[in-house]
Amino acid sequence: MSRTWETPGGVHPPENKLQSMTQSIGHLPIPGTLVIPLHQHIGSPETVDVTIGQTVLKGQKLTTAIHSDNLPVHASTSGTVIAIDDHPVAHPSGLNALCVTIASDGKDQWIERTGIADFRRCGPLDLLQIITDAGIAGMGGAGFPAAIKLSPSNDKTVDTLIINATECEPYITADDAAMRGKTQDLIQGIEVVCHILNGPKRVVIGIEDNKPQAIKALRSYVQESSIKIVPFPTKYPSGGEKQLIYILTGREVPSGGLPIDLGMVCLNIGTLIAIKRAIVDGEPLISRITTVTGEACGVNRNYEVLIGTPISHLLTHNEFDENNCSRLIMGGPMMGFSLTSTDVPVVKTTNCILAPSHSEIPVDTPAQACIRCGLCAEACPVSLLPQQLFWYAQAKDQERLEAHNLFDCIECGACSYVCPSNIPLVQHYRSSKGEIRKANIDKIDADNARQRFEFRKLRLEQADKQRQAKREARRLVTEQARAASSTSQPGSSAADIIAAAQQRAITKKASPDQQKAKLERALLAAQSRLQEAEKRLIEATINGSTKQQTICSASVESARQKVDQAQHRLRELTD
Amino acid sequence: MQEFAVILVSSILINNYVLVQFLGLCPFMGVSKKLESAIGMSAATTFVLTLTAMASYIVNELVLMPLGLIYLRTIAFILVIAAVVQFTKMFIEKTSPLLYRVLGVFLPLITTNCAVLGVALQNASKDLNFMQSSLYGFGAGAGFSLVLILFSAMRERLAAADIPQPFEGAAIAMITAGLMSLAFMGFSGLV
Amino acid sequence: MIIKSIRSNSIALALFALITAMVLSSVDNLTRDKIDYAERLAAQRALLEIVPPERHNNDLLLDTQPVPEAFWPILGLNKGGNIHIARYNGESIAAIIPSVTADGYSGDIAMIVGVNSEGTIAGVRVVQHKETPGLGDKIDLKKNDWILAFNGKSLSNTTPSGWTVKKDGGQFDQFTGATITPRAVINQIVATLDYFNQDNDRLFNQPPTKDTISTGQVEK
Amino acid sequence: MIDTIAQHPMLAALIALVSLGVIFGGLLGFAAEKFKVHGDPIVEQIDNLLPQTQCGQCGFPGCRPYAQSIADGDAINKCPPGGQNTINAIANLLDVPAPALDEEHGEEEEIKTIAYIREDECIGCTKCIQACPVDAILGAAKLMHTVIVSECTGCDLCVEPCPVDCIDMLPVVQGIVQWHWPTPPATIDLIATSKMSSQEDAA
Amino acid sequence: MSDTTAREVTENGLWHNNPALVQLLGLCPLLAVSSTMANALGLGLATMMVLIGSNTIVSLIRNHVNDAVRLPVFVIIIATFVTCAELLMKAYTYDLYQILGIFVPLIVTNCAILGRAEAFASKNNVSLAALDGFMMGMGFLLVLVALGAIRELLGQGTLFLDMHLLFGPIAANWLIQPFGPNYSFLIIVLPPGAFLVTGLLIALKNIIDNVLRTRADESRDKPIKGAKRVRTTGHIS
Amino acid sequence: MAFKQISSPHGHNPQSTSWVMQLVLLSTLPGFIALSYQFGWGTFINLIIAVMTSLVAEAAMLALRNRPIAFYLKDYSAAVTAVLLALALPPLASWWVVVVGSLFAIVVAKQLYGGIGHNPFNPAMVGYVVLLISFPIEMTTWVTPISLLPEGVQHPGLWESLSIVFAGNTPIDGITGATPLDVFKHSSGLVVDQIYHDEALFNQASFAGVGWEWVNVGFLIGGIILLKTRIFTWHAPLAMLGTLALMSILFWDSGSSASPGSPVMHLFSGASMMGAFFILTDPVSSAVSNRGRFIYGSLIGLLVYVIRAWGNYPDAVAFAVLLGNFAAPFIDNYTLPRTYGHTARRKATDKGEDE
Ligand SMILES: Cc1cc2nc3c(=O)[nH]c(=O)nc-3n(C[C@H](O)[C@H](O)[C@H](O)COP(=O)(O)O)c2cc1C
Ligand SMILES: Cc1cc2nc3c(=O)[nH]c(=O)nc-3n(C[C@H](O)[C@H](O)[C@H](O)COP(=O)(O)O)c2cc1C
Ligand SMILES: Cc1cc2nc3c(=O)[nH]c(=O)nc-3n(C[C@H](O)[C@H](O)[C@H](O)COP(=O)(O)O)c2cc1C
Ligand SMILES: Cc1cc2nc3c(=O)[nH]c(=O)nc-3n(C[C@H](O)[C@H](O)[C@H](O)CO)c2cc1C
Ligand code: SF4
Ligand code: SF4
Ligand code: SF4
Ligand code: SF4
Ligand code: FES
Repeated sequence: MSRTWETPGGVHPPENKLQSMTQSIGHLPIPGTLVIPLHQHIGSPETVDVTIGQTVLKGQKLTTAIHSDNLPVHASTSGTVIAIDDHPVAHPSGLNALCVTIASDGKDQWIERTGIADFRRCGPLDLLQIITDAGIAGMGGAGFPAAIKLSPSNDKTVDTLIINATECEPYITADDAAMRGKTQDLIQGIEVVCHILNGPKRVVIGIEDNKPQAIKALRSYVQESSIKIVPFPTKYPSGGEKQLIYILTGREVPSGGLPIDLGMVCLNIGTLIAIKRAIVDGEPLISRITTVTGEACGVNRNYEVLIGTPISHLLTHNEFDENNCSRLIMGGPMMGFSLTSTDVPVVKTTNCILAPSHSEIPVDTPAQACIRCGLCAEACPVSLLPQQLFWYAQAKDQERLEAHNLFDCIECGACSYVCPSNIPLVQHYRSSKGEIRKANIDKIDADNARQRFEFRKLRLEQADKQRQAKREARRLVTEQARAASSTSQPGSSAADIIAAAQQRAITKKASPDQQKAKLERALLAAQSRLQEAEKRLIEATINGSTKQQTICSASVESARQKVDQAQHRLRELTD
Repeated sequence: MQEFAVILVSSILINNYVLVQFLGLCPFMGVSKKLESAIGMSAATTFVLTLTAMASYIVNELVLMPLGLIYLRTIAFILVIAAVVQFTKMFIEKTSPLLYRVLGVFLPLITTNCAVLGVALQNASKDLNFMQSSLYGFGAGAGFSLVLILFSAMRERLAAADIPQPFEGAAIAMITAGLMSLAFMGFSGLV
Repeated sequence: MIIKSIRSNSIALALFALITAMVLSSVDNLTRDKIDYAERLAAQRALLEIVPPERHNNDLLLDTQPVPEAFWPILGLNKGGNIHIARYNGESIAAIIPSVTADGYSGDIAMIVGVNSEGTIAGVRVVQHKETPGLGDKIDLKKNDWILAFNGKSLSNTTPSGWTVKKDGGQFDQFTGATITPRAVINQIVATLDYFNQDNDRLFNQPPTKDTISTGQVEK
Repeated sequence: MIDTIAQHPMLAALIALVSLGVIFGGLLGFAAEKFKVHGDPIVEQIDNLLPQTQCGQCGFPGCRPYAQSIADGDAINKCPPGGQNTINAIANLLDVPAPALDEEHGEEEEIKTIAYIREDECIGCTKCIQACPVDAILGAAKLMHTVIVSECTGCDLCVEPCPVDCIDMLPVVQGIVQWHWPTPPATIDLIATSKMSSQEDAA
Repeated sequence: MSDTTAREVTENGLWHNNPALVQLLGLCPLLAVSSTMANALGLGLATMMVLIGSNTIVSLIRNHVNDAVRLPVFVIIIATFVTCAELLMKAYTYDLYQILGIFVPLIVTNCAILGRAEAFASKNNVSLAALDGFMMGMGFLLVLVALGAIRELLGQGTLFLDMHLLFGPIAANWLIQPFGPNYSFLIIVLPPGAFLVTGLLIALKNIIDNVLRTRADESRDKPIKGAKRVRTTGHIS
Repeated sequence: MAFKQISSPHGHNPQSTSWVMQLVLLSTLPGFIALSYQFGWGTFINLIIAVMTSLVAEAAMLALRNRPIAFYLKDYSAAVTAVLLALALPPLASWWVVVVGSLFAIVVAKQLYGGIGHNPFNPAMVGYVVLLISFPIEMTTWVTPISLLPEGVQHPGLWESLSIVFAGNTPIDGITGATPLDVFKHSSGLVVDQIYHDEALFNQASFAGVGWEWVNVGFLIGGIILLKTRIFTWHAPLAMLGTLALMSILFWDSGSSASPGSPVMHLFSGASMMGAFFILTDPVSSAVSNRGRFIYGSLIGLLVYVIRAWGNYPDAVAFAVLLGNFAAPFIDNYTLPRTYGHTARRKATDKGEDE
């Protein structure tokens, strides 16, 4: 069983993990203010439940989900809401987004918690609802709502649960620390998930062989259970979900597909611990383990950090030397993104804050030309040709980029890491992906605009024709009238005829009631279209391609707007 | 058998129509920006070349030579070519609309491709038999296709190269063709 | 509809063809003689260089004999060829023999070798070759007058060891960096002379194929 | 027969060419009738590449007429909303070199703008509705009007007709969702800027 | 098209729309017979004659042929001129004809000629069409001769070699050998050289154009941006 | 303080392009030493002239193109081109031969395409072929290997060599001669054994042809170093050598007079090893994927054999490489690797998302 497969490519950057593992998981004092971004995961936005000035308790919900892929966020400590506004958030763009700012009162007072010690009594659906309400997003990477991953879908059953304990990124030790320090929580989390999944046939913990102590800790707990611990050689990026699945099972997630297509679910250590806490202890996700490391920090250590803690708070408690810091990274050196400010708060997916010194990660030298040496292709874990992708990215040849499977690139950075010419390959790919997505959306918009323009032209033409016909009719009538008047009836003038025409026009115009009925019909239609579109979006997310997803989300967006419009007009009418 | 091989090797590699004999250069330069269109052009040209070689052989042997009208070769052959192109167009459209959609746009261009007239004239002056003529026609087409397709793949690659501005486009294409022709000189003496 | 279109187009084209045909055939008529003359002049030129007009008064182009099949291998001819005989007032004074060698650097080297009746060389010209430009192509009179060195040489006035390049101890220059081509040419000339010695009786005693004395060569 | 013809070169030429002409003309006549070209698919393809802003900056009443005009040989660099990308795409389609945008038709905008009606100032004159090529403005006579954000193409045709100037063209907000990584700067730019900054440092 | 002036026709033929350097038409003869100036001149002149002739005739008959047979008729006209040229060259400059070989009859398929017939002569009056023929032919000839001169000079170190083939015996001693008799740089004479030198000529033209353009841009007024806009939605009431 | 916005990955492994190029330069040392030992000072002089010309030409072109000169010269690629060209040229070639070759390589084949990384053809080989075609005499005058020099004759010393190269003094008779491939090609009519028996170039050789066997061994050693340091993968070189060997076995026909030579001779003569490990592996102008490089290598091996055996040129590596370069972009379109999660390999001309 413990046979492993080897992925192609991969790199071995210096690990630098020991620094932060010299001490056990630490705790920091509660910061004065916490900034909680409302949107920390993949999915649509939600409504804010709190108002400025309101006091909140630790663990209190701040938002309500209005859609099935929403996740609520919670207050990480007790205090007062002092702002709900745009604030720098943890995002590579460095842009602002809506956040709730809480001034902590230092009491750290919990709301009422109701844990379910005997979770086996509950049905999976109830447990999943608790997980959703606890705001649990995947803590290993993309931050996808965990409950959705675990939800049963009609045609797919999960027979393998894969636990991602790889932690292949250099520097990061958050999962390692959790496995050593919270082994029991982890095991319980696994049990919960197994229960939700109706007892998958296999439960595998995939772990790199550079964490012997964690392996030992796990082994002592799982000796007799059906959980397999499978260590494999250390290589970046074995922790990528798709890579891990291949390493452990020899199977590949189809391009554009999901692990569920193979009957698998892959969860991160942190996610499992959070699930345990949500179910057994009744605690929503308000804190996570984060590694603070890098030579610009005097202390390197893992902390249990409240979500919303500003990075500056973490750094000041770790003897951060700003002048010696070459860049500030959230996440590891290979996939983490640079932060432009220390005001950014910790979020659910923040597994590491890396503050390297100038000598540790120097400023990049300017890129030289690609000499097609192929080292990047040797390093690529998904067998792409990074140099060709780069070449076509420069040529802006989107067709060729897609033919070279740009969208299968997991942005792991192995190619950039080895490139002797120092080309920021991953940034090129990201930018190209963005442009392709934008082009697809633009295309949809353009088609839509064309239709509307043509429709309008048609409408105008018809109106024109009608008007012409009417004018013709009127002319006939006047002529007849003139003929008639010239002969017999001088009294009945043109004015009469016009008045008659106006009368006709008025009766033709719909009464307010009719209009209202019409609008209501329109609203109904728009709503059903919206539902339809949303259904398609979900389908596309589950088993469609990225392109399909963008298309679907665009149509959802437009359907939603149509509903809004209809509502708006209806309101106008009824007011 | 060996004779046929010799004819093919000679017309495809050694006396390549485009790179060595300088025939068919306009489509070579004009239709080589995209691999897909190059492939379409190649197929159409090869077909027409082979057919023209056959038809012009017949016209030459059965009409022009017996009547002592050799000076009318040029005009007769160009008429033959136009007819062949027209015929090909009709034939393809009838038999395979799919193929027609791919090749259709290239067909009219072939009438003024000097490789086609070149093959007819060369065959006529070389005193070949029917089989040899057809084979020369096919070989010329295959040689044209070979370099056109490879060249278009190369030009696609050059699309992203950092070429000095005055050399962008036609100039660098010419220089590339020059270097290709340089490489093809390596085939000299093969047969 | 189709019939009509076919008819009208046919008529239009036929009309053009008619005009064209008239124009062209009259131009042809006007130029035909001049072209014939020019063609003959060109065909004769190499022959006349070897046996100049003052040495003979027959039509070199027409006074020919086929090479007997037995001698094709010696002369390297695959499909045979014609020997031109030069006569002065009916008396044979020289034969111009086609000869091909395959031993050149690349491909065949085709030449014509003029041999006077007494066995000395009247002149050699390479008519076709594919030798490397700048290296082996000096056998071509346009590039180099090396080929003139054979004039007057015969198997008797030059020893067999002399009939080779200087590098091999012979009389004739090689070209810098290219010995293969001259070697091949020299060897083939020797072979041609050999052939001439074997066949000259027959060659010179045949009557002219046509009575060409009266025609004479084309005057410049 | 052949001999007699061959005896008269003039006649031979006449017969040969005329018969070729007849045959060939017939063939062509046949083809011309049989294979009349229907429609012009290239217009469709060009139209598909145009941004469909329907703004008229190209000098044509809408994108499709311009597409038609391009197919008839017009310059391909007249569409500012499409910008260089569209020009390149059309150039690629037609296999012609890509020129730069003709500035007489306008400039390419970095960020898309869309119309926004200051609703409290709107007098409900419906002029903007008439102006909008894609029916992106809602409202009834004498009632406040509003722009449907998702349908507005940003053509700004509605701005000028408004008698009270209550329509603004505002850049579309670039939030986190729309953001994507920019293309890395070219090396020579990097070196040039670093040179400049080091000169500044020195100064 | 009807508003084209003689000046435009001239500029187009010689420079802006030069058949060889810009339209890239007629490349085969351009590359094939440009190894010496004499060859280039010979073929260039023949091509020019054919262009003038065919343009004139095509323009004359432009209103009398229908669409279906338009192309074949043009081709027949061109082929007629070419055959005449061929016969005449054979009769009067036989040696040159031999050297140019197949490329004389191939003038028929010189795309530039049919291209001009189609694009210009069939839409313009006779005098303009003839002028266009002359100018396009001249443009082609000039490029061909320039190419011939460069290749001859760089490749063989000679100029005016073999001019007697064209101009008769008086030209026999025009030959110049600036680099001495032993100079040769074969690659330029061989096919690769034809491509390379043509590429360089095109680039040279681009450089000159760039200079001209920047100068013109400096002197020209800035265009009014967006001046050519129309309203797509008709007038607003 | 605001921090910089930088895309991941952060940090980089220490290999750089100039390091790669320097390694290639170093790896030519065994071959260079073998050449110098066998043929005297000529190679060294070629090297100096070529490198200087190339660097000057590169700098001049960069200046014309408005590019940062120092930044690009630092990548050593011009030096690699120059060195490989110099090693391929006949020792004691006139200075202007080397200069013209280097200029063609750097200016036409490299910089007109946009400089390093953009050239579709191998610059050094373009330079070489231009010279071979234009100056066949200079390019076919090879120096006699040391062990074949007549009694009492020696290769010219440094100064004498310099005067030959620069002043055009002709080398003393007897120190120039044909190469083994040349001799073999022109011994038509002789069976192979006889050639081996008669020709000093063969009968005094350890294997293959005198002098050349050790030059090839030198380049083989250099190539193995590069292979071990993972500068390139085995695909192209091995495919080329394999195809060459395979072809020469197929047509060996026990050494009749028509046989184009034994596998050993083909592998260890001429530029076989240098070609396989230093020329074919030029990453810029070769195919891109491993599969592609395998096909590319095989194609070149095949062409080398075909041209050597039946063509005009005794050695054909340069031509074959250029032909391979010519085919490389096409090969690239059809040799994409199978990407994770796909059932089949795709072609570059495929449209849309999948299959
Ligand atoms: C847009 C999107 C949609 C997803 N939909 C599902 C889903 O429907 N079911 C599921 O089990 N996982 C789903 N996932 C989660 C993925 O399986 C995967 O676990 C997640 O992307 C995190 O992986 P990463 O960190 O390697 O990127 C989705 C992920 C993304 C990005
Ligand atoms: C290149 C790459 C490396 C990754 N490395 C890890 C890792 O070391 N550990 C981990 O838990 N997730 C890692 N992930 C994220 C996983 O793919 C996946 O999202 C996660 O295991 C899913 O679990 P979650 O939904 O619980 O977060 C990585 C993703 C990528 C793309
Ligand atoms: C590219 C090339 C072309 C050659 N062309 C010729 C040629 O045309 N004629 C010839 O005799 N030798 C030719 N050779 C052969 C060499 O020059 C050969 O070394 C020489 O003929 C041997 O004679 P040598 O005794 O003068 O060295 C050529 C060689 C090469 C590499
Ligand atoms: C393994 C290797 C082989 C190379 N071989 C060549 C070569 O054969 N010719 C050459 O000009 N440059 C060669 N280069 C250098 C470099 O790739 C060359 O300068 C580029 O072609 C210029 O863009 C080589 C570089 C490497 C790393
Ligand atoms: S590693 Fe860098 S230089 Fe090498 S091929 Fe890949 S992108 Fe090009
Ligand atoms: S970032 Fe993409 S292309 Fe680069 S190695 Fe990773 S998966 Fe491959
Ligand atoms: S300028 Fe562009 S977007 Fe505007 S109407 Fe013309 S084609 Fe359409
Ligand atoms: S709302 Fe205004 S800017 Fe938007 S599409 Fe309509 S007219 Fe154009
Ligand atoms: S001249 Fe145009 S194809 Fe030859």
